[in-house]
Amino acid sequence: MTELTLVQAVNRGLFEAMRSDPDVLVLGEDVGVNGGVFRATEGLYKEFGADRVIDTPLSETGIVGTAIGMALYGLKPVAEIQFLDFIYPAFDQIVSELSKFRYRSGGQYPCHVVIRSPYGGGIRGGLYHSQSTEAYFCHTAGLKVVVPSTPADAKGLLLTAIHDEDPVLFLEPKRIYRSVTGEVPDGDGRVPFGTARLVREGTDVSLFAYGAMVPPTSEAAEKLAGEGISAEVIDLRSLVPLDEASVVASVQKTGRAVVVHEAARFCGFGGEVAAVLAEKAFYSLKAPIARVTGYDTPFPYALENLYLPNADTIMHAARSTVKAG
Amino acid sequence: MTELTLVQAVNRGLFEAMRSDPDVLVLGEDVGVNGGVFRATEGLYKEFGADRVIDTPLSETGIVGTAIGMALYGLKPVAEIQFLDFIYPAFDQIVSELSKFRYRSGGQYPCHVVIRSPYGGGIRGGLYHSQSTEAYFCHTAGLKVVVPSTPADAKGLLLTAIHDEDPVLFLEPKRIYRSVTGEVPDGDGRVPFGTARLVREGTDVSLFAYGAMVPPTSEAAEKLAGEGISAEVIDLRSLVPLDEASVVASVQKTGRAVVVHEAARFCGFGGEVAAVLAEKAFYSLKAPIARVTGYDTPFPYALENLYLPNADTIMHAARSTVKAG
Amino acid sequence: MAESAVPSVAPASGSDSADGLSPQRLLEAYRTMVLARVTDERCLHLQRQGRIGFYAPLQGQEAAQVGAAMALRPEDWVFPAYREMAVALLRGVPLQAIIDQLFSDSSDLTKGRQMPNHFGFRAQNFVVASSPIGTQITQAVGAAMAARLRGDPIVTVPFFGDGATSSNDFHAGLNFAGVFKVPTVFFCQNNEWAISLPREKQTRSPTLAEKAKAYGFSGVVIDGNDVKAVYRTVLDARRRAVAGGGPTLIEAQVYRFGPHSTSDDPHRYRSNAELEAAKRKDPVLRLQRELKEAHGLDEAGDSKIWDDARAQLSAAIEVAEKTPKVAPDSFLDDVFATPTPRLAEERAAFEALVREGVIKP
Amino acid sequence: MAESAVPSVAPASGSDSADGLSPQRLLEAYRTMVLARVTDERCLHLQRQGRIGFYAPLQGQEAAQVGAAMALRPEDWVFPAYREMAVALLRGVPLQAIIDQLFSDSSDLTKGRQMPNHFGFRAQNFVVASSPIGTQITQAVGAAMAARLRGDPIVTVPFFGDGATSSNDFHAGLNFAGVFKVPTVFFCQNNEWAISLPREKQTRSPTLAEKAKAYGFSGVVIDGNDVKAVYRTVLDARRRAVAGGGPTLIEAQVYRFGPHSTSDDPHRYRSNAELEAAKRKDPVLRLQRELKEAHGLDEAGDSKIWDDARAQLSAAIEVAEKTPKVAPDSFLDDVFATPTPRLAEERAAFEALVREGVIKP
Ligand SMILES: Cc1ncc(C[n+]2csc(CCOP(=O)(O)OP(=O)(O)O)c2C)c(N)n1
Ligand SMILES: Cc1ncc(C[n+]2csc(CCOP(=O)(O)OP(=O)(O)O)c2C)c(N)n1
Ligand SMILES: [Mg+2]
Ligand SMILES: [Mg+2]
Repeated sequence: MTELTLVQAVNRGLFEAMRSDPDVLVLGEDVGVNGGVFRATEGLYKEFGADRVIDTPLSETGIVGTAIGMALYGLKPVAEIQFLDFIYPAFDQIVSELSKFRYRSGGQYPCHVVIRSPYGGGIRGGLYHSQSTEAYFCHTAGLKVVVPSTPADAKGLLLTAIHDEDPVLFLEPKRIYRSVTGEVPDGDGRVPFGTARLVREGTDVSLFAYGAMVPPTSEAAEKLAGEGISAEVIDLRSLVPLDEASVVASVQKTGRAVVVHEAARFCGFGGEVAAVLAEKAFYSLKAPIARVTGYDTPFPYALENLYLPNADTIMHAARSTVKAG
Repeated sequence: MTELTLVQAVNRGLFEAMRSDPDVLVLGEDVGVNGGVFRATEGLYKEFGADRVIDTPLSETGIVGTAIGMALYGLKPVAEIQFLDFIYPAFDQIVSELSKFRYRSGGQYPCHVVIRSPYGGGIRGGLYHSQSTEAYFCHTAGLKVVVPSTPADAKGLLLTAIHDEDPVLFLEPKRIYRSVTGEVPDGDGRVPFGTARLVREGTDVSLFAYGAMVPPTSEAAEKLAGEGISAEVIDLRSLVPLDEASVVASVQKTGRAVVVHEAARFCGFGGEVAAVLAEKAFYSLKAPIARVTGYDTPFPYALENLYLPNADTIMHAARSTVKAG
Repeated sequence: MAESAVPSVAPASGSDSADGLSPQRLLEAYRTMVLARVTDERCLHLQRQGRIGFYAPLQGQEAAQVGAAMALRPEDWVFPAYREMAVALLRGVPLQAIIDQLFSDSSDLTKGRQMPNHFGFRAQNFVVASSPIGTQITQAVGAAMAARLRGDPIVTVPFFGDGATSSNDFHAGLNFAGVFKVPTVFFCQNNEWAISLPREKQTRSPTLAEKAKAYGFSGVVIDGNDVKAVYRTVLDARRRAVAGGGPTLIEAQVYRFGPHSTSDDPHRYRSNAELEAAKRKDPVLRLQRELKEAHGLDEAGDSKIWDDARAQLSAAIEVAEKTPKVAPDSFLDDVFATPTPRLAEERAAFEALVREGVIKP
Repeated sequence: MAESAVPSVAPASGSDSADGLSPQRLLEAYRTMVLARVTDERCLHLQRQGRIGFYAPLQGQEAAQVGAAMALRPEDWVFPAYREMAVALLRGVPLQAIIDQLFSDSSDLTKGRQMPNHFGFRAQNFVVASSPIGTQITQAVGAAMAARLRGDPIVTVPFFGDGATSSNDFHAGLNFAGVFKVPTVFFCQNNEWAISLPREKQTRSPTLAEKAKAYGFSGVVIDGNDVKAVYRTVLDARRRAVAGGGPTLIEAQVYRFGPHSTSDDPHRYRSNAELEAAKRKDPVLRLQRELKEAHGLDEAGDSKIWDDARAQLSAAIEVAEKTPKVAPDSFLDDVFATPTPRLAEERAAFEALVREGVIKP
């Protein structure tokens, strides 16, 4: 066990994967000599050289397109997209190609690329260094999407992603890259996909969150306990595949649900969670399902703290939900 | 009133807009000399010439990027994307630019582009001529998204789109381009955004659909009537802005809801509708909310008829919903 | 018969002196071109009869495809667009496999998932095609980087059209190839049209080949109706690439004789005169003439080649039409290596609907 | 004082004989460059002190920006990236407006929505910048097509960096410009770096300018430290464009003296020696030298220019720091021309949360 920040855990995961498997390589903008703009790839270039830690031209189309070609050939490329906000030039390759290769070839061409990308607000990044558009990717059949919120999950899910047989979008909550630290197992410590993480047990209401929304959600639960409300907190962490069983079971127990995410509400991931509950936990529900999310506006700069959910707004929603019905 | 097919109504709408406003122009692949691969722009080139009916090189990035520039300058460009499946090279321009211009400029630069695109399955088009990825765009704040299912709405919503002040994605259900005909008002006949269309009144269950799913949903309702089930059918048609009031009111009346769309289920538009209902019509709901949708796979070619919802699968879901609870 | 009309891939060097093709190999080339031509014509009919759902013909492009494919080795990777049937044949893909794909029967390697022409044949390193224009270009560059890293002395070859030069992936792919000096041979078949858009409206550069200069390497224009010129040029580019000399962009000038696809009506945008002029340079007839004039192919020998091709084709179609269709629930396979719980649930729901007679496959 | 240091846009032709700049206009150029330099340096400090949240400096690029801007007319449209402060100043944007944006105070025309440097000034036809690299390039081409259709004799000018030549929009934009012979002047400031990626790893073409040939028009390389050369070249390209001669790609070779942005540490990827060498060609000092040697600028006059700039800047900062912040609920404005019911509901919910003290602005 070592105490690491979240971004250090990502870095550690990359080192371990590259050391243990010569097929793993890293490519992206500023990932080599510079060690990544968030230092997630720090040190890799020195140890593995320019052939396996590739500084690419400024083209996300090229990064993901060539990563796909490498994967088809049998390598395990880990592509970095500098900010999730800049992934769109690669969207065609992700949506039309990466996610559909296995399917359209009748299983002849699996295509296993990991795309890592920092996402989310709270770093004074404005419209283009803050967005949380995971829903686009979750709606894309053939793609897995995971979001760690602890250092152990960061390394554990990353190693699972790199050794998975399918394409994975690995979203890193950059807001808590350095503010969250935690014990990380020294060995492999892989965390399986498709399992949610129970952060805190509770009986009155279920709070669902992921990524950088987990800390304020936990904080809210703690404070709610002081008010006599027992909130269960579940870190979804694996958005695709989603651990629906845990989500449903929690609400079958509590009867009340609040879904938290940074992304805009309309057609966001919270919609899917609500729909799953409205179908599969319907008879347990005692109150309307609440969503605490970003607003249906682009992501603002100066007022981001008003835009983003926080412990107070989460508590407020949880209280209303508990009082309702 | 004139009896037209849906694609003829689109064509008529384009003619009328271009005749009445010299700022309206059309651009895209094969839209000029060839009249569009579905003939939606037939005849425009002859009447308005190459300056206003622009055959572009094969680049959706270029089509939407230049359309944005035209709109900033004050024109009203109507860009055609040949199939919605091919919109992704323009995704960056749509998500990062078009939808955010007004906002990021503090209102200085409205950006009013209409993007027309045929979407959906049922034409033996396989993975890349069949997709319904409206949810990506609905989740993008700053963009309006509409989908007609009748010729009158096709023309009426298109004219509203062209004269709106904001960017609009206008999705055309190509499967019913020619199979659906109907009376179309000869004059302007604009249909306002944000209003759903009540297709059929009912009291036992609400069926929500849009685009090419409206005909099988109506058919299902008709047959259900024969079984003694009174189904209300609502054509959502304006996905953004959504007519939530009508959606909620219908379920407050019926107590039961089935949402139908072609797109994959996970994080699809049905999730948002279910979430709205689970929040705002919760106390009226008598049964789990059902979704009848495409599967969470890429869109298949040979077996598309098994993949797509149809009147039978919609009836089945409606019956289960009515029996439940 | 089938074997000779569909030659397996022979090593690109060796027997052919001074980078030329021996008469024997020219005859092989011709057999493949004839088979492609015959198949192409029949498929247009099959589509009209409703026996297949769609077709995109390659007539006019046979020499470019066969010439390029002959210069490659089995270990090389081909990244095709949707017109490269003759490349597949030359690389040893059985005609039956192609026909099975067009019919999406249960022998179709792509399992009925894709429209006709979107082939993928792993055994022949013929990567599965998609519809979005240009996407295979960056992928081919990535595969070449991977091959070099593994120490495999091969090239990757994306095939694409004139229209694809406007795509994002053309720009990114050629730029990465230049920067990383990648062993990729970019093979552009300029058939003068991108659906209804003529070449000169696609871009204002005088040739497509010269676009390579913008990426720091060179491009070459060749007559795509001349199978020998195509072969020599690709052989050359391949050799340079494998030796570490970097990529080449080849523009093979051809003409699309048929419609863009069976959904297209070329009379709306191009003249018959233009088509007739192009047909006077028909690559199949040109090679036929050469074989007759210089290499002793006689009428009877030639007729046999055409007849053999037709017979082989008819046999393949017959097999395809007798082959069962893909299994109804197969569209739920291959999304992931292992189905997620959600997909398992959807399969169960589908099966239940079938059992209850709601869905009637 | 303020007026002279921030000259309003003067017609590009006329007084300046033989496309040269009169001593008077050279002095104007110098004043703007000094103001930009002084502002730039101060802003790096302001960011370090936490008084602004971010900053992307332009030092080393002043002559390129000012030279280009002087050759344009007020009616022309500028499509900037995030470093074009000096262009804005030269076009008559008040320094106060720039500082207001950096502080996102309530006078900020972009209403605190964007990070510093992402300016937009409609009155000066300075289109609002975004972060994604290259997107302004196709937009500028579209605006030029629109202007031509309207009969307006203007040009559009996208500004972008060496890194942006790898973007999709560079490819599409230049291709459309070539095909439609659009009145756009593409102005690339090659400052040798795209964050940590050196120019030679961005693309293998010897110059960036020659990429224009791939699109059927011409490109020209200029010394971006020479304000007169930049001015002449842009004036020329502008004239040709307005006359229907089509687009030009200009590569102004400069050097980024500062970090990529305040989030960047250039010591990780480039040497001090390289920086020092570049600084010996400092465009501001170069013009200062010329004005002193050839146009009679004396020490006192020069000092006054620098002092005026500093004074003007301090005044603007003071105003900005006293200006109220943007209104708390303003982030809910301007999504659409008229709020949708959903947005109205979200505003009501926000206001309720504020009223109840849950959200504390
Ligand atoms: C990204 C994208 N946009 C549009 C289309 C529709 N489309 C299919 S083929 C084609 C023209 C392709 O022309 P070219 O590259 O010259 O190839 P050819 O068909 O001539 O072989 C177009 C526009 C597409 N498949 N992909
Ligand atoms: C599409 C996209 N990818 C990545 C980034 C992150 N990024 C910001 S600036 C930059 C480098 C830009 O280099 P260049 O075009 O030369 O402009 P310069 O910063 O040198 O002025 C990068 C990679 C971005 N903004 N947009
Ligand atoms: Mg072509
Ligand atoms: Mg640069």
